[in-house]
Amino acid sequence: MDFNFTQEQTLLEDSLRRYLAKSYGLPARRTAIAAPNGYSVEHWQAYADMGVLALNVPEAHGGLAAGPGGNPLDTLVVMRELGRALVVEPLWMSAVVCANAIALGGTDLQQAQLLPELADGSKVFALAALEPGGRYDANHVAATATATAGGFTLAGRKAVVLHGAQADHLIVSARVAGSITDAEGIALFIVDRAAPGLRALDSATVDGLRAAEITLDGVVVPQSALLAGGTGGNTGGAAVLERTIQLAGAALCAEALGIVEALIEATNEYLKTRKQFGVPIGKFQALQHRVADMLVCVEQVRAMAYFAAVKVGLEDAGARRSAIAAARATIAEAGRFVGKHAVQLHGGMGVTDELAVSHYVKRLTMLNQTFGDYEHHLAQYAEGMAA
Amino acid sequence: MDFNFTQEQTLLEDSLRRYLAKSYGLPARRTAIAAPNGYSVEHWQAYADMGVLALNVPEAHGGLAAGPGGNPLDTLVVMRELGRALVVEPLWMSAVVCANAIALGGTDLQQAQLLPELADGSKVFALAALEPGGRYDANHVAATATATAGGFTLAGRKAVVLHGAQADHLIVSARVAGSITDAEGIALFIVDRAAPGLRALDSATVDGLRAAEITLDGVVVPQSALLAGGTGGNTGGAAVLERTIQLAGAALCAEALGIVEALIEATNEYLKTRKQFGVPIGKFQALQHRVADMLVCVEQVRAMAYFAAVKVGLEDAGARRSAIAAARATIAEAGRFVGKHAVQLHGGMGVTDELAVSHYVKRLTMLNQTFGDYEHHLAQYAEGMAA
Amino acid sequence: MDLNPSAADRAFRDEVRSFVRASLPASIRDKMLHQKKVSREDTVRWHKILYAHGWGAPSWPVEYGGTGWTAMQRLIFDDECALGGAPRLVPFGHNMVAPVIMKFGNAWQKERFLPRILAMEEFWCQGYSEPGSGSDLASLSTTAVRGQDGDGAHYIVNGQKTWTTLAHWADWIFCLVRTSREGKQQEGISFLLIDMRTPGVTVRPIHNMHDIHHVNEVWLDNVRVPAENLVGEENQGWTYAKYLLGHERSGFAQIGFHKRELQRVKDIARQEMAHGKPLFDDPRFRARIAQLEIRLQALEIMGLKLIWDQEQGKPPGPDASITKIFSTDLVQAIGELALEAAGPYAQPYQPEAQYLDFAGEFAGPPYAAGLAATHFDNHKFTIFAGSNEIQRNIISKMILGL
Amino acid sequence: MDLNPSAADRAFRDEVRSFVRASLPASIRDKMLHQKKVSREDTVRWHKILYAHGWGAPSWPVEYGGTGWTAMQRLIFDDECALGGAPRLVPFGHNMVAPVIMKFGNAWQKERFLPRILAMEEFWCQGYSEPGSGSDLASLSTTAVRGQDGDGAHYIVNGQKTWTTLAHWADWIFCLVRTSREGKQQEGISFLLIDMRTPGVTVRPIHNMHDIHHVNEVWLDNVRVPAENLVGEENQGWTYAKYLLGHERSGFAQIGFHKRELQRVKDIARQEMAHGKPLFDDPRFRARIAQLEIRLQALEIMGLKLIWDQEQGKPPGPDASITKIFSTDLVQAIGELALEAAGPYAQPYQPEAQYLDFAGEFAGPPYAAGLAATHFDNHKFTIFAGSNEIQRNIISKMILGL
Repeated sequence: MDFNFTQEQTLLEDSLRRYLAKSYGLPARRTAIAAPNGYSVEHWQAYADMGVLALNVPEAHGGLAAGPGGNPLDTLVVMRELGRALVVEPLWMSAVVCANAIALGGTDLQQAQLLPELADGSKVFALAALEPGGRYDANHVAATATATAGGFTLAGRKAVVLHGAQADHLIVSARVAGSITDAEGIALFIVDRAAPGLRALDSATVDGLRAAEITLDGVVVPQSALLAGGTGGNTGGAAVLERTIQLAGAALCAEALGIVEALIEATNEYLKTRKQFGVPIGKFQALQHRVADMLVCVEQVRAMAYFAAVKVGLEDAGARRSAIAAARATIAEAGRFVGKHAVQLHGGMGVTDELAVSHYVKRLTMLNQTFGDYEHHLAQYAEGMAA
Repeated sequence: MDFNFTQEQTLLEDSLRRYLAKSYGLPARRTAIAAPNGYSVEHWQAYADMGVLALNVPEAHGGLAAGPGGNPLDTLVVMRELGRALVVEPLWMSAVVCANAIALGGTDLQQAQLLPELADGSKVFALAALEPGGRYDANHVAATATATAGGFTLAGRKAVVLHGAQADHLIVSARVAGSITDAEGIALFIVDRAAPGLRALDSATVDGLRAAEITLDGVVVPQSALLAGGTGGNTGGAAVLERTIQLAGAALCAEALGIVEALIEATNEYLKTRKQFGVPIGKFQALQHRVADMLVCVEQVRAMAYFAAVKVGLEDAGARRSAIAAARATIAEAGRFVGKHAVQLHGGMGVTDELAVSHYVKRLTMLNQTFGDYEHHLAQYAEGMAA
Repeated sequence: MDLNPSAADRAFRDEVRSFVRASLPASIRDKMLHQKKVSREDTVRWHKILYAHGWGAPSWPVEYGGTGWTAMQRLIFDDECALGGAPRLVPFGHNMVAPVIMKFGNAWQKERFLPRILAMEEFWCQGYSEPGSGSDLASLSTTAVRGQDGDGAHYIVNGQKTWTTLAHWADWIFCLVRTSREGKQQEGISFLLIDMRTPGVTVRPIHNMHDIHHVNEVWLDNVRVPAENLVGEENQGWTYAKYLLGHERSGFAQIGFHKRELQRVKDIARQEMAHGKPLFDDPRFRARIAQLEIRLQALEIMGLKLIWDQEQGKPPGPDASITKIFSTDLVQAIGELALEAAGPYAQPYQPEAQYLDFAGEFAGPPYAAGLAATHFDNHKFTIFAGSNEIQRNIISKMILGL
Repeated sequence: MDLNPSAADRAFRDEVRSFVRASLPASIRDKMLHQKKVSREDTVRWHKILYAHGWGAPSWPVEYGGTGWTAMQRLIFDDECALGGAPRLVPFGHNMVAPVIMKFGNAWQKERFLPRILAMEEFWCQGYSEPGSGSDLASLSTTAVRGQDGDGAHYIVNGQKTWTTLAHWADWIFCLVRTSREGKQQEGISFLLIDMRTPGVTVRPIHNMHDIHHVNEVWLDNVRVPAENLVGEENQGWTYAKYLLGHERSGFAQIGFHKRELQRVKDIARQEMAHGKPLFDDPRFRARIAQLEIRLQALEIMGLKLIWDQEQGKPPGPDASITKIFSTDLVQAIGELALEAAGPYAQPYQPEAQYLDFAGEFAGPPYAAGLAATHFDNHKFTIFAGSNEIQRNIISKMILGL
């Protein structure tokens, strides 16, 4: 047992935190959000320079990961800082979600072609997995991939693809066989976002990101676009997808940890400075006890963020599924408590967009509806629970 | 709209409260529990003398009710006082549950034979409806009633029959047709507790009552034992049973109201008198706010106890079912909060059997597992909920 | 006891429902029912429609042109308006300053202000909170100094109000101001009516956590207010403020509003598919809706009881505070569930789609478009109008007395 | 970071598990696993079995005959004992008074007391709380007056202790007593060891809310205590008491205990039939079990972190209090769910069936027989050992510092 982070991880954390503390206040964030693609190209380059885009890219392809699946603990360290700073750049989507999908599902050749550009930030990737009417079920794939002489033709719709309209490449799940919701028959394809027949309806998201509704109308991709290495292949996409989404989920837990830590710090600071009835409001025992209850929740989030990062590497698929479901359910429930009461204890200021607290709460709320919400994860855990 | 009780109801409440305050403290209650049949015959007679055993007996048969189904508001007034005083006599079982079952299901002749003795307290009745393995489903009836020349032969088992071993007569549900859990084919029989073939395994209950496991092994009853008036009949028992259990449930809501009112009063009193750190502990804001949250729950219980008493008289079976389910679910959830925190705020004293608080909490807990618990009622409400 | 409405109440409900159905402009109704932005014009228009029908001031006595309705009728009216998609009547004029003017104002003030409130010719806002005085209202520091010049007696007002709801729509503001620093804080407060067009009054928007402009800062910089705008006596304003707070204690239940929002959750859940079935048919999701509907049922009874007690002339107990806590928690629980019902589609946010005339393409199902803005805005309810913590103080003070 | 146990820890777990399986008498195990009453003899017997194996004092250093285990090993030991059905080691001797004697006692005291604690020859209890001093421990008023007579120096002790767990089984009690009224309350307290057989010591049972005799009142009426039984210096007892409280901060998680109790819920839910299926297969009931199992998972990590921090020598933070709150709330939630799982059969209570040798007929399924007694008894956990309110004070003090 060891709760310490490695020296490298601590260094990474320090440098990222320092960078973000210096250059990523709320005004900078607003500027990033207002930029044409919804994020700051300068910050993006800085992340690339710090190497954080390469964490989930295997060493063989210019990254820092020992192998496919990356290093979830490094990812935890990074995502926690991103949460704390409310970063809107597509780091999670490109450098965690898609890096893992490519490393898990791609051939060596595909990895060699795609990952260096991902790792150095020159290309941005986004995963287009969910579909309208499918909620959080990644196996709900109505989109089709029809084999042609030289490759495939894709048709269908993809829902709420975060950064989908800003990405250079999309990883698209489409069905080569089977019927909707079958795990069998799902394949993953690398699709150029500018490909003819691909339309992206871009919008903002509640929490300052961008999301796109993707329509695929006879999009032609070559055979080489099929992610076919690892456990992938032309019908094994479901397994790659599941593992990718689990790694994504562990990363969201870490982001949530950064957020709830920041929320409790902001709340404590507010309670110490805001005065009413002649004293700092933190003198009021009812508020003190609320903070204590919030801290009980923060510690749950911390425990389960660590847990997720450690257990997402398990080989046993069932154990991995349960662990991630447990972590994400905890984070949704405990996070909601922290967010709600952070707003409440900030009083009127808590419901303005002036302080960070409301932005944290919005991100925390939406993060818990990304790739599955509380009920989804609880049901998944319950299903696999030992009798 | 009118939230007032009638003058008669207020008088009834006053006299019952005065009587119980005078003669039904915890020591008297302990004595009653220790009595051979688990309750006080003297108190029982007093209730009879006050007329409270006759509330659900139709006027035509010597009672005070306008018709079958009694007057749930009178019952509310009485049950609230019984809750407040933690009464262990089988008033609810005999004078509410069974009086209603007989009035709803019995012929005029049967009512004329049975109800006067019920109303004057000379005979005690108990409903034997649930079965082992059936949990709260009153339609789970494996017990059989086989028609014979002169009547029926009963066989089967009945579970957790409150006061079952002390009652003079049991009202037993048994199946004349259909298979387990069918609503059709259930009939109700009046059975002499001393009948050959009827065995009662008597035990205490957690909350100071008595319960019996009833075994029916070829118990012979005459044709006249079949409750066959009203909506009863030899296969219509399920409807009588459902309505009876709804009336019973509304009465339990009222009992819960009496309990939570008593708990909040006791807690307030304790907070005002118990001193720590040189002040009454009620000076501590965290405890003040807890009391406020408890009171929010008490008001929910009050609202839904009133609601249940009013709505249990509805003719529309679906609306009635939903209303009672809503009330009982509220009372289970809000009652649990009040009980738990009443103990907590009493500190060490709360977990002794010296103060009434622990006895209230035990009764409140068990009352919410009588004829259905929180999950049961929530599911029932959800099932019938309009889209 | 009888919790069923009387025949007269039922008839009244039918009457209000028919009226709303017939008279509420469809565009306003659709904005409300589909969570679209409602303008000042919409609000004023609806109020004027009510006024034309004689319903401009549901809580006023007949002598002032009010309806003379019972509390029960007012509840029915509020419910039916909410369910029918009418904007909530902005309370600052007819329901807040008007009762104070009726009770403590002079004849001139009654004549000058009340008819225009009734006819919605003048839009009011409330100047209570200040940056340093939220829960601790009596510590307010906006000053009003009495003087006299060629134009007559007046006050010069300096200070800042905050969280001023709809100040950017308002013609007038009623303010608590400090006219004395002697004695207890409460004893130096006066109640002043200020024309928003007076020089020195500046309104600055405060943006809420999700793209809604509802509240403002109001800066008062050497604002000259005629002394005739003082309500009642100088330094007695705290008494009037408390009267105002106690006046409408039955409005917290908001049953119609909750019903409308819970119905929205059901409508979404019927349309969302989960594992091949409507989400509404998922036993766990349906149970969560049921939990809230049951709480709403309890709230309805609590709200009725509050009204009943008020009508019976019972002195106020902790019930209003209890109802406030319970009702505002329920708002947020319903909002959370609505977001969850929408699933991934809770995330996209299209500012243009918040307007009824949006002709573009929705990112997701149209019902999802306004959920987040509404839910995040609803976080204010547990904070404003006496935070739920202040309500708990009030409750425990009343029952513990410590 | 690595949350997986080391190979050595895994081997140690196997060793403990095998030992418990082989050495714990079946009758004791069955009592624990089936919620039957455990006697003093059972408790002492198990402790002596451990002692014979060299495991009499899991938390002691080797020099005193302890195991010298790491905190992780102690956790594993506690877990495996709980899961295997061993009675919890009564902590008052080996885990509470012993560390104080080791740290502050003199050579005679170490030699006199420690070996008998280790060998379970003397059973200890704790004399802290008094009727007037619960959460406010320092206000205690039991007095000890020093004197001298023909038999030497001694204290005469008068007062009353309460909530004294297992005083009716104990040979010795360690007491906080007041030896001075000067200065702050905390400065006049001493730490005294008292033989329970001394004349003037009277134990009176306090019955808990459901038929369990666990705690007592201990009356001290002119009890003569040899001065050699004073630990450390007079009036320094508060320091020793705080040392004791801080000594074992890793014991709150109680993972093995929770796992055993949650397994009980599952076992019941597999056997209970609801609508023709095992209750365990009801999606809503199963989700409720899952909620608790997930909380238990988080608690396990929190407990491991607590130990890790302790082993790394980190100064105590709010984590122990957080864990205490979370763990004790979980106990009660599990108990509630167990009762619900049993359905109507939660109600019957057969006192005789609380004994393992019960040969009568169970009113319901045997698994239901002890649920209520256990659940109601568990209400004490959120109150004792520093109520959860006191824990919240500690947490907020640590992080807010106000």
